[in-house]
Amino acid sequence: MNPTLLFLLTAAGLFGIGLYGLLAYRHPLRQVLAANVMANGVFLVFIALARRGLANPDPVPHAMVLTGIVIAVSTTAFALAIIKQLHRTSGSPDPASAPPPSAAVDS
Amino acid sequence: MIDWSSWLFDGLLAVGLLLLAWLTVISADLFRAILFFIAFGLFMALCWARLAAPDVALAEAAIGAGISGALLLDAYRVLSAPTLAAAPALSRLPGLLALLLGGVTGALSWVFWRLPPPVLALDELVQARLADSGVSNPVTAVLLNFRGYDTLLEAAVLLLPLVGVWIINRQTPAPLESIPVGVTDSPLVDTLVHLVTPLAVLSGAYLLWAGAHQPGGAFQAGSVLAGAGALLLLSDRLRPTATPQALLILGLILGLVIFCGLALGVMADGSPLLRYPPAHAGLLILVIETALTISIALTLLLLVSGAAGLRWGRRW
Amino acid sequence: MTWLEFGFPWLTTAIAWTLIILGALFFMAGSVGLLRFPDVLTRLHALTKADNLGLGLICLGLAWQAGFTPVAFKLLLIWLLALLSSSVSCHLVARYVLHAAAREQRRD
Amino acid sequence: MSHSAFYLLVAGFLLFSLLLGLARIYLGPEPASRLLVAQLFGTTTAAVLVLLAEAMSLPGLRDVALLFTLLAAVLGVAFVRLSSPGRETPP
Repeated sequence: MNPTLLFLLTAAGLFGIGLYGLLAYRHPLRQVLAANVMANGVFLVFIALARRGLANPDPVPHAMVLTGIVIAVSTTAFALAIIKQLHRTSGSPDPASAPPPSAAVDS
Repeated sequence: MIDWSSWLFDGLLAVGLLLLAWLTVISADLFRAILFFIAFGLFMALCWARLAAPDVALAEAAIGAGISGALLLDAYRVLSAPTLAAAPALSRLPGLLALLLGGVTGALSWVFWRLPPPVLALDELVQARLADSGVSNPVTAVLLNFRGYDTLLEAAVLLLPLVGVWIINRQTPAPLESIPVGVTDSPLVDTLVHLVTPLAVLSGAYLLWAGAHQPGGAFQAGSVLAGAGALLLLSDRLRPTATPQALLILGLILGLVIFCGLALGVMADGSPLLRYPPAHAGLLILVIETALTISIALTLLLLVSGAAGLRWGRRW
Repeated sequence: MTWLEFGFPWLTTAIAWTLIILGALFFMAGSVGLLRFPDVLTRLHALTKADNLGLGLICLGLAWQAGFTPVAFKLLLIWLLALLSSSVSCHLVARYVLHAAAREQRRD
Repeated sequence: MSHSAFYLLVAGFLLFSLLLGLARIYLGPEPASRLLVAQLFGTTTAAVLVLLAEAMSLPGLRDVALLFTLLAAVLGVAFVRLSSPGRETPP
């Protein structure tokens, strides 16, 4: 057991927890949060491996995660915009429980 | 001795991360889940700090403190209705699902346990060529020189969610407009805005400039500026508009345009795409990063506002 | 590095560590207050005061050790910024609570 | 005890007090009480970062703490502006 392994195991745990949240709950905002937890697990793998057995941490994974974080927050914003719009038009953020727009469409 | 105390710290960090992630996922109350997630983000920033990744920690700190909180709370405001309080599990067999995913986690853990030692140390490659990159912060060298393709494409990818939000919100009135300033109309908030805005611009510029030789760079600087912009939006100094302004569009694509222009421009010398001449690399990187900072900051700010454009609101 | 170090090198460390430990205890006090106090306003009061004092003491301890350097200046700046943002947040949350209570009363 | 070990120890203690305070998000009962924890996080995180900067000799972490405290108020302002119950203007 070394610190890298500790953080790698934590990352595996985060990934599992996020995946559980993504599959077990149907509220989309909750799923967005869960997907973000998963993404952070993946980021953690990168950063933990970057430090493995090196004097200086490896900058390549750092650069990838750095941009990854910014991209992740912007895709989250996109997902939230979809959820909000869904809620405004159907009155519920859950596509399955929303009333159909009209009977004709709902065949 | 150092071993013992670092184990204590790392252990608490790991336990805290897992605990917060779990609470985020299972909290029945949505507001609670959001707060747990914000706390989780802050713990993540501590984790990057602990793993000696200050560049990543800077971005996470700026985004976690300034942007994701505002985004999630705004979503909660729109969605908040008592019916959302309880979120039942979708699966009829949550136990089975948990078991299955426990298996996934276990398999991943086993893989990490048996991971062979690294064959190729990219770190050595980077250090060997760092002198040619024009900067001395290895992360900036990787982002803007060694793996410039990636960053160029990411600058483009960053615009896609914004276009998506524009399309979705086309028929919706600009969101923040409808919320009264209400309780936040306070002289203390004015003071905050007056102090934080110039300091954020200053630290953005500092991060941009210092990114060449110490932690910092376009992504971090852009996140800080966007965080300060979110404060301006929330305090009504900036107001969302339904149509974008020409200047704003220019700012949004400035990073991409200059990046592409310089990437292609170096080909005039006969060198391949994106390979900067070492003599001028430092200057070229600074120019690209400045443009990228403006674009990233505006993109994130518009994503927070959910609007197409921005105009000045209440007087300073 | 500080002037005290001439005679007593251990004294600098002792003072710095004392300050840092005191600061950490204030943080703990803030957390306990947040947990134990009965309503929002008392919790707000415990948290904001104790934590800022804690951060101030920790910054002071570290700055003492750093001596008269840019590092000490940066630590001071961090503390001042923390004071600014937490006093504004505290003020806003308190106002929010009071307005919510007033609205509640009018409804009754 | 070396300096680094001491700083890490104190930082660990702060993490512990942070995890204690978390219970308030769970207990609530009103949103404002829950939000207080976010504030607790802001200040404590800054302190931990400053200590880590010293313990790991990474001066860049002090900049992270600076950014944190600079933007810590945004969350508070966002909460109060965005979660005013009802849409009416306060008295």
